Amino acid sequence: MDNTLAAQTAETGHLEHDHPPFLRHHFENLTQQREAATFGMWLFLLTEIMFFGGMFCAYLIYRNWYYPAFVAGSHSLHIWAGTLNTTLLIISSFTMAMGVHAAETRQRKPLLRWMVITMILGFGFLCVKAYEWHDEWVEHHVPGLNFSPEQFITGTKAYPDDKLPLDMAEKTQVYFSLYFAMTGMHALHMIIGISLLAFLFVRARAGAYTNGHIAPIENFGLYWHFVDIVWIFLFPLLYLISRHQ
Amino acid sequence: MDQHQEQHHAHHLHLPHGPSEPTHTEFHVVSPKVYLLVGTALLILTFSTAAISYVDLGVFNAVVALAIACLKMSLVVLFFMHVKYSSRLTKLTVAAGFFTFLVLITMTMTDYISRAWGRW
Amino acid sequence: MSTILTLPDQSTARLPKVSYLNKEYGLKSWLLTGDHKRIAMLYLISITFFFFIGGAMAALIRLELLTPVSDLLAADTYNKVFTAHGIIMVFFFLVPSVPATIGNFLIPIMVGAKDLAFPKINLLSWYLYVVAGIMMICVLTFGGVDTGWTFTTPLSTHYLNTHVVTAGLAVFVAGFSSIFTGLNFIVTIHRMRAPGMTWFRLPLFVWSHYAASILMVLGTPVLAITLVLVVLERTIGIGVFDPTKGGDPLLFQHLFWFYSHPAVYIMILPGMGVISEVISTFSRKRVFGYTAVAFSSVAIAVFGFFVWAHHMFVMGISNYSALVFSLLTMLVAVPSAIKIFNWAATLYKGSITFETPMLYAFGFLGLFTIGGLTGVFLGSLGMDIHLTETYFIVAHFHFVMVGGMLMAYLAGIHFWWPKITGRMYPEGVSRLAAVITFVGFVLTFFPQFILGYLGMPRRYAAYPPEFQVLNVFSSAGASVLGIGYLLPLLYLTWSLKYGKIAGPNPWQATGLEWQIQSPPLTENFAETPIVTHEAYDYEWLANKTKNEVQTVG
Amino acid sequence: MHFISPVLWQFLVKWLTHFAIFPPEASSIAPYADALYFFLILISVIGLGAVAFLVVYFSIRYRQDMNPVATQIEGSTLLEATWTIIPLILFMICFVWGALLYFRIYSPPPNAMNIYVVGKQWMWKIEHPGGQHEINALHVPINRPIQLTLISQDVFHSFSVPAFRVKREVIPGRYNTVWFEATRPGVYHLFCTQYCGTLHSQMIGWVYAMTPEDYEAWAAGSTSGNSLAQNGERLFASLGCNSCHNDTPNAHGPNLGQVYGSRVQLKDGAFVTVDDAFLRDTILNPTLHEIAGYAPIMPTYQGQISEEGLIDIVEYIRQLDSQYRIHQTIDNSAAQPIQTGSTPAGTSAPALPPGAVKP
Repeated sequence: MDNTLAAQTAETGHLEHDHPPFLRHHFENLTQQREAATFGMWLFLLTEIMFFGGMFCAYLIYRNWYYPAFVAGSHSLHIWAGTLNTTLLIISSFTMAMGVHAAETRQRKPLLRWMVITMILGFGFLCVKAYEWHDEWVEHHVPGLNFSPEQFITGTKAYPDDKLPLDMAEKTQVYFSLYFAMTGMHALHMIIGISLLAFLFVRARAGAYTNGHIAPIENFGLYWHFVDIVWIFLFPLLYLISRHQ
Repeated sequence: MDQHQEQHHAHHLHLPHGPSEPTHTEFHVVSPKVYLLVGTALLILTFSTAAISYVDLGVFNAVVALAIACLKMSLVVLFFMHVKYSSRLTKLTVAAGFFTFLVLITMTMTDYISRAWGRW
Repeated sequence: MSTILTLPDQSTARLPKVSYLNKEYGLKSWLLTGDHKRIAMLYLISITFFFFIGGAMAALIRLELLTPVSDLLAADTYNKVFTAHGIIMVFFFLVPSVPATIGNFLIPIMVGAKDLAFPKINLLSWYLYVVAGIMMICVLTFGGVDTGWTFTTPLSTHYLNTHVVTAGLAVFVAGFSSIFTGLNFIVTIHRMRAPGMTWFRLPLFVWSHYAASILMVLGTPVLAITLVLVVLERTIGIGVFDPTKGGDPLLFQHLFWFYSHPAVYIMILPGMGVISEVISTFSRKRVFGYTAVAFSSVAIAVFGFFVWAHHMFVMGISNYSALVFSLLTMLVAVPSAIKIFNWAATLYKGSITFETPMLYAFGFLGLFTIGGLTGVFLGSLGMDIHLTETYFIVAHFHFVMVGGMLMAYLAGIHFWWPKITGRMYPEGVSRLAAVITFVGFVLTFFPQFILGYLGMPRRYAAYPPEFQVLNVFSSAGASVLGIGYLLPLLYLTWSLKYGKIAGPNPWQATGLEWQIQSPPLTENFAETPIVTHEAYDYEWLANKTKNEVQTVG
Repeated sequence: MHFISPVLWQFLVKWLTHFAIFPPEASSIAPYADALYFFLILISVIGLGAVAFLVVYFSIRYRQDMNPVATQIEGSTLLEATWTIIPLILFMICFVWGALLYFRIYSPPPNAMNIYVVGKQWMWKIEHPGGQHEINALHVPINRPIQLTLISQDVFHSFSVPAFRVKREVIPGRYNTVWFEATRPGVYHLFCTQYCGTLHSQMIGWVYAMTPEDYEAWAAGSTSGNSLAQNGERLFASLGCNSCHNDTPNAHGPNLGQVYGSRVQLKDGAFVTVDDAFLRDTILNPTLHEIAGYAPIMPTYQGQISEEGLIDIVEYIRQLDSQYRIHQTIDNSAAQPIQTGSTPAGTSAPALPPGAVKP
């Protein structure tokens, strides 16, 4: 370094910290590393907001246009499944938060326990979702593949009064297009989440995240909570449209 | 909290890590009690939003449903995601996300809403 | 002509023994590297590759348009060629051009960090780019795609039988590569600055990359979800944009342009950063109105999100909404004007020399001014009706993207070439290339403004014969332009081995990157620098040099 | 040149005879558009001139040979304000001027003659109310405002006549409109300017602007016999529309006489103006536009009528209040055995106020 700032370089910086193995070489210290990781995760969640935002925007427009179709479409979903899934996800968010807490307090066993519970709850969510999708397939509600507006013309089982004229019944396709796109993308995020969690679990069993290096667990927690938040909005928007009718 | 921040800075005073700006995170460990409380509140809100949807409130059904969803989101963001205890930068980041999302929605809606007004 | 170029004595000068280039050897050390400089080089190579593919497509387009009839290329081939040109140039060249190469190389050094915050994500970003690129090459190999780069529904979803899905997914993946670059930059600029490097000591290059990164992070996901919906609509037949199922095809336009308008700022802002550095260095003067230039970048980024519907003025959006978007479009033009005038004022009382980067920067100033002002034509509602979808718009965005961004990119490549490689490019031939590029560019694209006002529609394989003269001018210009782009490829490659040894600071520039060896060490700085001066502080540089001389003496 | 190369000479002659740098000004809008265009060019020349002057002057005056040592200048708030505010004012002028022009181009005068345009891959189908059908050609009289009602049958197209300085996207599922008034007889290009697939560049045609006399002669010579409204009337009857829309006291549907251009009240209380787009949409999506006072029993005709058929019906309903329509129907009714038993709405008693509740 022939022509550098060496003259002005701080004498500190390299001296006194004890280089834990997980401190990456380009960070000055752990605080900086952890701050960078958290901030990066938040920025990634920002992109996720906009990713789902495009679909929420479409939802808002079509709900205004085709309100009766959205009501009928919503009525054809199982509210018990939606509520159960919301409950599962919220509990899994809680268990994940507890997992992060366990990592923060460096307790390996509780961390592993909370991770397993979170994984099971997430898997339970996907099972319920799969059941619902199967149901919709049987009922011919999948746009493009086997859609038929029949049920919305004659009235659904739960809401026999939901009789739409043909043109509006056809518009339930828009509702179901958005339903499958939104829940599909959400489920994809859940699957990615569970896979990541499984990976983290293996590392955590070896004691990776209870030695003060909690950023991966913390960031995964942020991701998991974000996926929960998306569902918190999907639930009223898709399942709870005008249930009283 | 201020005190805590000071301690944090004092602790790292000898380490040069970027220019000092009031955006640095202090890492706050939230007590499990808070998580339990928040989780319970979220569950209660979930059941109540499902129940309220069976009550005819007119246009307010959608408003209430969204308000409850926003409340739930705030709880998750503030406590589960630690934003309440995070730096201003994190808060700003979250706000920027919602702001851009609102720009997308409102600016698109200017078109869709005013289309119904007719030509001029 | 006088020059500020100060090179070490060539008879004794050697490249540094250890640098990022020779610290490790072997393909693996490059393909698995975490070093932002090596990743920048990987990007540089892949981007150059795609630039010349896109350029070849442009050459085919111009050759076809030499005659009014569709003779060289059949109509469907022509459509595939201009689609490939658009997709490759936008998503595989312009969006990553300056940020992923020069930006990737320089941002950590400029803020005084050892690397970007997330080296692995940086590498992942390049791999995503490569995957997307391979998908795009596959699309081209197996028959192409003819949607136009805009993927307009319902044409793309229901009426074409080409590889729309693969092309859409390629753009989707490339989008994530861009998101990761932007995310890395934002975190690095916020969290990795060296002690003393306050926000207002950052070079303007960093500011403009910060603004562009915000757009990348917030805009790109909307494009991603839009393309996902297009793919789902095409494969399983959902009905979000399909008018026969009740969807609104205009919604696709809204969502697509919500990204694709900010995308032009993603493309141009980093270029503006390069221009700030180059003009300051070659006029030996701090950038006039630093804060104004810095904040105008941020203003462009913020306002950039409010103007997308000006791409849809004739499409049948509501007239009220058109008014709002036109007004906001006029507002976003102001920050660009501020920048232009500040750059011009930077020259005032400077001590100006005319090395190649400066020539490119002058080219940028002229062409970008024309590009920006013709943007006002298109933002002005009534005028847009006649001009949109014609060659006027083609000329406009080429003036901004090629005349602006590509000029800035070449300015940057030449300016930092000694830093990147440790060797100088040949000055004489590169000045010639800069002039050729400028002349070729004007000859290619200026006639297209006239063609546009005459009403020649874009994306036409055949056109009425009265447009031929101007098209011949344009094609002739394109061949000159082609030479202008091939020359740098040749002499820059030549200079890798035969260029003069540059030394750490051939331009006597003030940036942190010029205070370290060329090419830099893997960890950039031997010791974390402490910054005590503002950006473009030439007095600090002069004092420092004097001190060194004294110490050595 | 011709003794150097005859081929080159031939090209040169061909080029120069086909050369243009400015499109013909052939509509009443064109001068307004061109005025704005020249104003914008003026601003651009001033702006570019200012930048070029500064750059060139400074480059000469302050080149290193002349000025070896630069003077460091921080900046100047006053100057920043100057070059913020002056461009802002200029851009605002461009905005207001452009908006006024936009008003002019996209607000058809009420007395405009309506012509329907259907775009499909890759042709323009033009339907005149008098029953003249054209493909890739549009005959219009000069000095008369012409409104085009545009719709696409498949993908996005864009209807552009550069000589008239008008352009409008032709999109599927919705009517868009544009208008112009040709001022100079002649033949002008008609382009599709939105990329629409393989033969996009073949989706071109000609606009023939004719003197009113020539136009009359052309119209008389090219009619297919039945006007659009007459076709529409037949379609109206054969689809059974008149079983509800028949203006009898027990009618299930609103009377359609004089409905065009009126404001009707919808179920949700909103008022809408009945125009072509509204009529088309109510036929296809009646549930979206339930009229106050009527049971929502109208079936959808989605998939049963072509775009041309819809145009016929829309034109029929549009004509239902004019003298033209009444005379035509009476004249033709004898000659048209297809006419069904029930009274066509147009010939019946005066309509109730639109949206009013039937007793």
